[in-house]
Amino acid sequence: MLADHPMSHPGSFLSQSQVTVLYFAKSAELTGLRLEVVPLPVATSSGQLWAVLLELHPSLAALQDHVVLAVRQQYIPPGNQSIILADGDEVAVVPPLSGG
Amino acid sequence: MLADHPMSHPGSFLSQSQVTVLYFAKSAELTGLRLEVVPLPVATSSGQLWAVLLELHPSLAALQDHVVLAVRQQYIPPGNQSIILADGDEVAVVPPLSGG
Amino acid sequence: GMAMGEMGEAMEPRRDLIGLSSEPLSIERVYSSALSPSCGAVALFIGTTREHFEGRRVIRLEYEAYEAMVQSELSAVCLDIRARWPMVKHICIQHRLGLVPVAEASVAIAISSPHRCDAQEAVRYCIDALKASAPIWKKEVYESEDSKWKENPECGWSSNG
Amino acid sequence: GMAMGEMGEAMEPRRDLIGLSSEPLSIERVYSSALSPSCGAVALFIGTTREHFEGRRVIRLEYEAYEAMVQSELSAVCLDIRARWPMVKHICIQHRLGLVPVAEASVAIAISSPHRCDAQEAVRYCIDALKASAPIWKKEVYESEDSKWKENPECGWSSNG
Repeated sequence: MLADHPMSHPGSFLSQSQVTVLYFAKSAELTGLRLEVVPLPVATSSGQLWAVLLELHPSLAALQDHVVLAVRQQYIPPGNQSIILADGDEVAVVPPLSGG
Repeated sequence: MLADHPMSHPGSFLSQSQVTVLYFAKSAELTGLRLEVVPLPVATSSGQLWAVLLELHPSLAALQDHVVLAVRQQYIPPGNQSIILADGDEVAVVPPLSGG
Repeated sequence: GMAMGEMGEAMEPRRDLIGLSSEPLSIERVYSSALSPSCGAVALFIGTTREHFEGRRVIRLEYEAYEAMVQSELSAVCLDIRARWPMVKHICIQHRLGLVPVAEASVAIAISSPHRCDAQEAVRYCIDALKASAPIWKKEVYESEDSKWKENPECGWSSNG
Repeated sequence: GMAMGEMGEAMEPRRDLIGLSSEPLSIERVYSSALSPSCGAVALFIGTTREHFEGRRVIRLEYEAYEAMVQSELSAVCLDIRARWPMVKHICIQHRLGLVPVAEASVAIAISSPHRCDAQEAVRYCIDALKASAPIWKKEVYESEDSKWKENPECGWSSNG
């Protein structure tokens, strides 16, 4: 599956990391996945990451504007703040919370 | 014991009621009593009642200004508001509260 | 289903449970008494006996009450709560009497409501009102065997108020 | 006695207990975890599952969590609480996961402090912060077997916020 993805072609190897993406709640239902390992850009931003995930799973568009990402178990503010991803890092798709 | 008390002489019989007085906490320690039945004026006030109880038990002076009375299980405001006592009524000496 | 359910909710009577006991308080039981399937929140307050007071070691506490009047005063507190927080469902107020060892509960209050604000505010009001108006008294007995009747600052006629 | 007691108090470490479990929550255990002989107050909040939502009968709820991050987020909430209410002694936060039947507890919080104000305010803050920041999700399943992922209004990116 990863081999089929346009971002995993050899030319982008040096600028990508193998990242574990976790899906929870509605995002797990929309993607049919709880976890996948995908190559993601080493230097990126929240907005770019979300765009990549949308490309992988267009159904995630249902969460547009009502989702945040967590990187290494920290929420990241939406927008263009710089994010550096290393191999083995964990990114999570976090739909609106409903604990309690 | 009641017979020794000045207020229980026959001349005041018509204007007195046989009232149960309850003592709690420090007032029970000061009087050595938890309960007594005493003749008290039919028409009286909080201030007068306290004066009568002080006469019966001078040791209660230790509670002066930090005590309220309850009549028929209702707190009564200190002062001269009129109180009517019937035979069998319950008056309680209520030191500062410390429940909880 | 739904109509019956809505009727069921309306028909579940609101409960005011007030109790005095010399047995240890069961927090689970106080909680369960306030629980309601129509509510999403139970707020509780538990008052426990402390081992120290102003640096003196407390070896035990003794509570006494004017029991009938505690019932009537706390019933009035429940009425107040229902007037101020109409969404409150069940109210359970239990107070222990007699000897209470250190670190055990002397009072437990549980209140339920559909949303948490009402229950939380009502519990705060309830313990404040209990301390101000319920005829209950606590004597602290110290290591030296002397003792002191405590006074709640919430009580209008306390000497430290 | 007194000096040892004062030392004893200072030496009892403050506890932050955070737990996720698919077992029913024991309110008594959550309470006991927060109990301290140096404290006079334990405030608790229990969130329970309701049988109705907007007139629809809920037959069950399912919770899931990003468990490692719940731990780190709630640890941060405990740090906040200790900064805001330095008198708080123990904090116990337990959340249930998986299927939770109606009228059972999904979350239980207990906080102790010498005087009741600190514990009561800290519990209110704690449940608000948990709802806003702990990565936990609840799906309500209705009688008709359709379901809905709930959204806390406290969550900054909810669609009803």
